[in-house]
Amino acid sequence: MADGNDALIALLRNMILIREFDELALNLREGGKIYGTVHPYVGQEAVAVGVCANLTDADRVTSTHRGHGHCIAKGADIKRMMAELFGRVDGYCKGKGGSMHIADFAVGMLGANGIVGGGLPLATGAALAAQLDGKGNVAVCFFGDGAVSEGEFHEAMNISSVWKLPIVFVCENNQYAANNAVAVQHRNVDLALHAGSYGMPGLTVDGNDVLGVREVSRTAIERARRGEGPTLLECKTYRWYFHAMRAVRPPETRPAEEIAAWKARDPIARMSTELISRRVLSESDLGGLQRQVRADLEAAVAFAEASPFPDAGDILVDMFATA
Amino acid sequence: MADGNDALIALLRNMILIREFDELALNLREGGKIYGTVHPYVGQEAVAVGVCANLTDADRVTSTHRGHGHCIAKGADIKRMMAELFGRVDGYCKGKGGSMHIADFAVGMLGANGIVGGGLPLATGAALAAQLDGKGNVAVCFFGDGAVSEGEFHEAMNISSVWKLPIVFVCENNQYAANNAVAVQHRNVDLALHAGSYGMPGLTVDGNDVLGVREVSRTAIERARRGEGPTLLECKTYRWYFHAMRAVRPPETRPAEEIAAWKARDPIARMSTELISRRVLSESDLGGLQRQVRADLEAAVAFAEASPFPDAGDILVDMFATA
Amino acid sequence: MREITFAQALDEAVAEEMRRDERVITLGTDFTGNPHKEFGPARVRFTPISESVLTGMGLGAAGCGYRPIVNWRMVTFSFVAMDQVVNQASKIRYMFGGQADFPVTYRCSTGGGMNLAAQHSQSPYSMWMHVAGLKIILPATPADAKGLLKSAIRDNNPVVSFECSRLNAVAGPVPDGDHLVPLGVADVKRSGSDVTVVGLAYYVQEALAVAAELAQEGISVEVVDPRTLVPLDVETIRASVRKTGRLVIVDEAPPTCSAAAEIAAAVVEDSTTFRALKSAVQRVCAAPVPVPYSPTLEKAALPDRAAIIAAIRCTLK
Amino acid sequence: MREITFAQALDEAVAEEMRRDERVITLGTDFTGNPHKEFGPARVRFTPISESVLTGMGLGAAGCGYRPIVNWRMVTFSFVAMDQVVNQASKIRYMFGGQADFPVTYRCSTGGGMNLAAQHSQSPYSMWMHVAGLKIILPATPADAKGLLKSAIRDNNPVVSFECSRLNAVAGPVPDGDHLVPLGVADVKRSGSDVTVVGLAYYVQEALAVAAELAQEGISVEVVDPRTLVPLDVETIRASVRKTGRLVIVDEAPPTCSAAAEIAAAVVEDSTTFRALKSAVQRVCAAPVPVPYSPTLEKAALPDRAAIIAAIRCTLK
Ligand SMILES: Cc1ncc(C[n+]2csc(CCOP(=O)(O)OP(=O)(O)O)c2C)c(N)n1
Ligand SMILES: Cc1ncc(C[n+]2csc(CCOP(=O)(O)OP(=O)(O)O)c2C)c(N)n1
Ligand SMILES: [Mg+2]
Ligand SMILES: [Mg+2]
Repeated sequence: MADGNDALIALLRNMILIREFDELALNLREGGKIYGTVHPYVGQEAVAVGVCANLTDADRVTSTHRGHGHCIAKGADIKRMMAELFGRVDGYCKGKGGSMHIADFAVGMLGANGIVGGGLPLATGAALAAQLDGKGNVAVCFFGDGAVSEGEFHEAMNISSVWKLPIVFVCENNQYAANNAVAVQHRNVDLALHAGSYGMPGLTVDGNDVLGVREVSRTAIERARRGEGPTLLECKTYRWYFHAMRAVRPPETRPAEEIAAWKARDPIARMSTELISRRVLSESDLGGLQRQVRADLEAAVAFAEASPFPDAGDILVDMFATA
Repeated sequence: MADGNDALIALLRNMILIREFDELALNLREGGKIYGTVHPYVGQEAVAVGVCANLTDADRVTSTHRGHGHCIAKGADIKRMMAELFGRVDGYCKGKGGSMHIADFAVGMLGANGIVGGGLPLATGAALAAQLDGKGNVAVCFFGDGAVSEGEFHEAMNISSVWKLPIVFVCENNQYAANNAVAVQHRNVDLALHAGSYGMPGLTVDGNDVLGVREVSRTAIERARRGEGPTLLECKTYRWYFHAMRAVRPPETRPAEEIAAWKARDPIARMSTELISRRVLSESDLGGLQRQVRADLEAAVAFAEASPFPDAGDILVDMFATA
Repeated sequence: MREITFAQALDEAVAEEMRRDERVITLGTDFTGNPHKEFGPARVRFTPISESVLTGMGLGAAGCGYRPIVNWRMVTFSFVAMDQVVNQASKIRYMFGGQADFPVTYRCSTGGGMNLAAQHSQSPYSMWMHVAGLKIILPATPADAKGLLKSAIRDNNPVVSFECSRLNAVAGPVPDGDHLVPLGVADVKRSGSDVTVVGLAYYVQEALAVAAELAQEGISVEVVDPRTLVPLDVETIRASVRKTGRLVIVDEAPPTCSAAAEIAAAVVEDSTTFRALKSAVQRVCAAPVPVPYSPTLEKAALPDRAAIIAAIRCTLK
Repeated sequence: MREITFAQALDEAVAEEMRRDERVITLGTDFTGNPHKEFGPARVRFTPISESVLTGMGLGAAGCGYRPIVNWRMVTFSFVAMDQVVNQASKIRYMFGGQADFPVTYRCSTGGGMNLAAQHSQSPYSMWMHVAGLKIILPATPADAKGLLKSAIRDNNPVVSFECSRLNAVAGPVPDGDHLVPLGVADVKRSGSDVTVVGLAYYVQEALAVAAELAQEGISVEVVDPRTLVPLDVETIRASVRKTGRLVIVDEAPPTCSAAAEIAAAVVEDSTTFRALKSAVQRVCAAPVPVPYSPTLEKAALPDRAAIIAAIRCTLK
């Protein structure tokens, strides 16, 4: 495809932003500045960024417990994300949601979700809405290899296929569900295989190659836009860190060689090298990009810290919409 | 395979018994002698009989809302079944369960089930028990084409395959789930296809051919007994009547030609012809068989009618086991 | 006024709201009243048996501008979808800081009395009441059924409509035109001075029958029908108890942590009402068992008029 | 006596019962206390994330002679398995006329207070209590945790063990040896004469702290810990209320149709206890909202000592 350089740089920039956002979130959690559980997306950046590059605000996505990357890739504002992590009134959920429940309906981000598989039915509903709207918009559902074991995966796949809904099921196979390797959960570790029984295409892509992800997911998204129905897209990737942390970083339990091998396939390093070799970017441009990302994140933290905590008296606000 | 004539005749006799039992049940329901909902198994007899011919009392099955056939094929006593339909104390459930909840744990019949898909997890648990017992016993799970849309189907298939449980999933594809044709529910109407994504064999058989069902299911059951894991077996069949009835028989909504075509493939007529042509049975033997079945059913009704209704004072009995 | 059945009233509510607003769509494995004939297959969807995804789809489509009605049919079948109810539908608006509305209606039938046995004779509304974030209706007459369901469909929140099976064939007057009953307003179905009977669904009718019977011996029974379980019109119930000084609650769910328990607690935690209460509160509920099939046992499991009368007499002792 | 944490006590209960009876097996996506090291992969099963099938498998294997412990981890995750709980586990024995026993234990953690937000801060025990046919434990101390969980595993019925997360790190004395606490017996954790406070789980500790504080001003608080929610030891609670004449119930679930509602109802439906009651019952429960993430809001959502004290003073007015 013919790309402007800007589009390519934006892919790289978004991946760097996601990584730095999550590295920072881990530090902030360790420092007691933010609360609850943080699930880092580090290592998987190419998936969210590659897929969302094909979407507009009128397309909708659902995300998981590991949702920061999907939010950023879908165009959410890191200031309001950060304020949410800080539990402040200027957060996306006014401090009510925290890391696991960030949503920005205005950009079509229908929410992270603390329930494994829980976002799949919601995304299917968004796809139904898109089908009824008839404007060629689509829904994309992100979920992990672990979610493939849940019944909701199957139900969503089945009905989407029967009704030819405009949806793409993006399975981020990062090789583990918490501490269980994918082979503990599935006999076939190639999860795209599930597509066949629903009569939909199943595609597999290197989830650490942002250009590959963008291209393969475009095929699926365009198919959906044309009204030809859903696709299951498996992105093979890896999370660099632990499943989740609260006050302290938990010890690593996976084989060191495995981690090293996947780190050698860093999606960001790969895209940087690619863009530098294509002369889209110079080393110093890259440095500038990184500095800009850090500055933006500092601004986000400052924004969050300046925002007040919610007032205890507002505890009942937002419960019910007025009829 | 080398069969004694007795075994072949038993297959035919069991199918006739199931059919006559359900025809009688419909009449009894119309006559207000029994209560609640009746789901007739008429037309599908070859499935239950063919599969259960390979099982012993130490093998366990779970059934569905349409469960009379599975009960009889698994060796339940029609007297106690009938008493259950009549809501009497000598029924299998002492009148507490009725048609949708007949069970006979002594013969390995773990119960009919009013929840579509609800029996699949239970059967998977029976398979786990069989695996832990290590005696080569198996579990068999009967369910309809409709149940394939439920998440529990997928979860049970997945874990059974990962753990190589000794279980056979028997999908009775009778072309409809209530009023919805199989194509309203699934894009692929060949449901055995689902086996592939779980890495288990998927077999399809003419569900109106009792010998074929027995043979194909034997393959699957023996595989399970050898510890080689689960199989999905799809039996293509058809129910002759409405989905269910309460006080009155509901009107037919399916195409008349479709019904006629399937009735022409009556599993009982087919097996009768086969046995007569093989000279295992004469026409008059067949008549004798039918008379015997009717006499047995009359005795069952007499047994049921002689049994008292449960005492209202026993309402709390059977709630909790003593610790 | 026109007399129609409870079931017809519900069908009319759906049809009128679908006519009124084309964003109203409906999903289910089957429908009464043939809405697909009038509204077509895009808006009336026959579904696979997949309650969990349907429940979440309704919610998701609601968040994207539609007003889905998801019909679980029996409440029993909603339990496979409970994650989408408890973890998603009830929490989604608040958890996301009110940034979107979710106007979805979930419908299902409830109740025993028809020999359908344990799995198909459930009345577990209190489980939904406990989960903060769902509105809940439970009508007892055709007029309330129509008016409440229409209000539910127009409400901008997830609303669960529990529809008592034993009422389906009951006929009653229903006002013509755009008949709406607001959510959250109880109805004093009969006024009285000696004892308050709060009945739910089918047992509103039974309470009224008992009230008529006891009137002949000079016992004046006030019958209150909450109609909406969330928000529960506690004030109307408390006011009635302050007037009569006695309270009986009748429902066919088992008593433990039930709507009946909630009504009892709501009454005795208010000082003025507590002081007005002259005798112990009586709950007339189902036996704490899965509803049995056999007629003799089912009758023993569920409340009946004799039990209501006995409870009323007990409060008058 | 040895002091161990609540979490250790639970691990010990499982390990001891697995040693005692080889039919005890356990299923979950992860385990504390490393039982797989001692008992091996046949009896300790790491599972895919499929709570629905796990729940039914536990039940099915129980019906075939095993004694499974299914660990849902957070109660939140059990909602995807609710069909197997409500439609199968709670009904299977009665519905089948008692022909088999189903000795399965379901374990999960509950509660808020750790900024985990709406989906991961739930205490919905009352939803299980309402469903007739499940036994339920809810311990508040390490000793009760160990003794009750061991009894649960030995019980021949489905038992749900709700384990309050905020108690995990709390240490306390646990008797040596085969320490069992019977199901269905409440414990008066502190005796008093002015007011009965029934606390659940974490709030037993808080009620005790409040009792100690108020003792200094001469207010004598009796703290009752039901420990088992089904069967609920109503008699011990009623006896306490007959003595003190006042009742406060403290729990972190929202009030509607909660265990607190049930306790209030059970107290006021008994004539003698009702007559002994001197003031309105007070429920100190969570705000009726999904638990919010932000510390200021979470604190506002959940009960605290100040709220307990205010409620006690209210009953004494
Ligand atoms: C229904 C449900 N069960 C269990 C959990 C606990 N849990 C949270 S994340 C997780 C692992 C998810 O694995 P996967 O889907 O592969 O996503 P990943 O964490 O690898 O991104 C588990 C078991 C949950 N949140 N929801
Ligand atoms: C979870 C659930 N949803 C819906 C129903 C209502 N219902 C009972 S039987 C049935 C159709 C089942 O179709 P299938 O599985 O093909 O079995 P068949 O009736 O054809 O034997 C439906 C929808 C139910 N019992 N359980
Ligand atoms: Mg994963
Ligand atoms: Mg079918």
